[in-house]
Amino acid sequence: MEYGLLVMGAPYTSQAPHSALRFAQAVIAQGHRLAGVFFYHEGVHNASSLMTPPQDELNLRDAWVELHHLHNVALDVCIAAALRRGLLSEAEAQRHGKTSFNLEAPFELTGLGQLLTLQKRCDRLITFA
Amino acid sequence: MEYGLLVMGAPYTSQAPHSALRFAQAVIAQGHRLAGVFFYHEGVHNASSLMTPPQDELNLRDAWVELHHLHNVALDVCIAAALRRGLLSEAEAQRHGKTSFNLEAPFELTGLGQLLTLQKRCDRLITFA
Amino acid sequence: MTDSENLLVIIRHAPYSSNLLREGLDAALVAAAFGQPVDLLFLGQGIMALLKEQGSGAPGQKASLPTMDMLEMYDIENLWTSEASLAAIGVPSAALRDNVRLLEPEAMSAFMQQYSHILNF
Amino acid sequence: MTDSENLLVIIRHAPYSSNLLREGLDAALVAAAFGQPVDLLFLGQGIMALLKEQGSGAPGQKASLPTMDMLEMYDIENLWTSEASLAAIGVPSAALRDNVRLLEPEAMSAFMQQYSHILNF
Amino acid sequence: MLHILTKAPGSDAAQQMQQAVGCEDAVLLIEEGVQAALKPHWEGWQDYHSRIYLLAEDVSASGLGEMVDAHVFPTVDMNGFVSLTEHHLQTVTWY
Amino acid sequence: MLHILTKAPGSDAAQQMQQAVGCEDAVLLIEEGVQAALKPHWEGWQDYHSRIYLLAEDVSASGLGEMVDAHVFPTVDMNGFVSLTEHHLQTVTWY
Repeated sequence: MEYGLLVMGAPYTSQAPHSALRFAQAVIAQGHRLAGVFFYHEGVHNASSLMTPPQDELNLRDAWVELHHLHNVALDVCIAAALRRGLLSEAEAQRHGKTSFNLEAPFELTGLGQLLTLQKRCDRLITFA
Repeated sequence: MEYGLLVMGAPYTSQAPHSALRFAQAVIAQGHRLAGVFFYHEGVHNASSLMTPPQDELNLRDAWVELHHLHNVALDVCIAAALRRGLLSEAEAQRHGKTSFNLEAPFELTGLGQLLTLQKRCDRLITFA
Repeated sequence: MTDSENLLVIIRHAPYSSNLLREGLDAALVAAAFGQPVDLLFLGQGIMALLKEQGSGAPGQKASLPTMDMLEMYDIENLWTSEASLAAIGVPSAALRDNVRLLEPEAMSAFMQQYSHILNF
Repeated sequence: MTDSENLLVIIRHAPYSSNLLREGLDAALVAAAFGQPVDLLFLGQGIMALLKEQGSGAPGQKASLPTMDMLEMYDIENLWTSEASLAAIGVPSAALRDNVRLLEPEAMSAFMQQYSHILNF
Repeated sequence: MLHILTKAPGSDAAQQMQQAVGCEDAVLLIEEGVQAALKPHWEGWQDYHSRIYLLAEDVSASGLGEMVDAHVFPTVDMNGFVSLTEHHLQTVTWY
Repeated sequence: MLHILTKAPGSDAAQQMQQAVGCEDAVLLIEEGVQAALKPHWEGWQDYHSRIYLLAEDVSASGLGEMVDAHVFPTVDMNGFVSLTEHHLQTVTWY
């Protein structure tokens, strides 16, 4: 089957990203295809390339990136939710006159339409929030 | 009297920063001194210089900065809580090998000891979370 | 473009407490803009968005009333809530906007089964 | 350095749900390191941190047990909870760590009044 | 002691606060806490009747003005909030 | 339909879910939801007795293993969680 995930919880605020990551790994291990993860609401913080946890704690961003590289999972981040919360790609940073940015590939800023497309395209959309 | 505030809610996740800001303005308007605001837990996101809300919405970071400039209110951010959540000053970014940063003066990264000092020094410490 | 796959968006958080109400409504508006039939179900704290008087907006915070008013423009006309949720939060049905419809407790499960997709905010 | 201004840290959130438990304990540890007398009160979901069996840690998440064990090293020996909170969450007192003390409902207000400072997480 | 409640009257935070309110303490309801106006039978209204207040700005933002007027619940504005914190040595926020 | 509950059995999320569970639906308790193991009299245990599950990893992380064993509450591991989502067309998360 083809799966999609909707992640709406931030690291250190919610257990949701941890649950989502373990679920993602189990989905793939059982031979399903994980098409993409859509990060919305506070979930956008998962994409922060400035996240610097202590060394004995899991870096969730790195774990999502690994999932992308190993299994070609799309990592889409809602652009409106991200901008409000201070998550900017290099292009968005330039557009808004900022010299720094904290969101890079393989995370992609995209519109909410992408979430609805993911929901329609996949056999299952599971929410972690 | 001398007041201190502890802010533990993030913009767009919690109403706490809005309540805190309005309380801060009222405290000062009534002739009290607001010594400082300590940002802890999710409250660290208030300091993000990459926060880019739509133009018809209040930019909370800018409002805190204005409070600092007009009334000399210290804006201290817990360094451990900030690093975990991806809020880095230029110095911390360098130390951790990152090329971008998103926390600047007048916000200051500091230890939790600063919160306890603020609590002891002030006549009142009010929490918004 | 229209679409036979209908969507139910469930709203369970209050206007100012977090951005979940706002971001849930945004998802409904985008789906409607894509031509997908969308209904809204308000439960728990979400019911606070249905109050007639609601919407003046806390100072410095964006009011949700404009977004609520946009729903009709996008042909999202079915706003539902549940009698049980209404009773639990203590809101009298007379305080609600005019176009809100009530679900009886026994009807809830069958109601949700009607939709191809559900998003729960 | 010691200090006569004592501090009560109230913990009301469960170990893995958010970082509030962890960040509350950190505040207690720092105060203790500064020589301030610190007591801890666990209410509601915070009681989950007091379970004896607790602490194996969800895969990939840091367990809170090590931090709980550090409390004693910093002379934070008084861990309190309330009978009412314990009953509400359904935890039998036999499941708690050994050094936890119970407050009766009538005692809570007077208990809190004893402290010069309170931080509520 | 001043207790600030930011969550609805049925919440865990409200229950924890209710355990802690002493007979000299005051209670201020802000943010979601103003939903207590929808619950005239909430214990808080009985237990602390002369020392419980709703934050007026949050009442009107929530659209609860009529309910508050109907039951004549006492409100304070932001300046009243500040005064309450002046008059109580300690403030504890339940969220 | 599969309902995933991530909050404690007394929470608003739990109450909202309980309104929505149909007689063919299954319920999975994860994160704080596993605290239902502390409430053997929670309605959920009666209402959905043959189709309610606790996520084993979250049970052990919460230190509730003994309680779950004592009441013989059914658990699933992460693979069982995936299987549940396979067998139900729709999944709704209550948080």
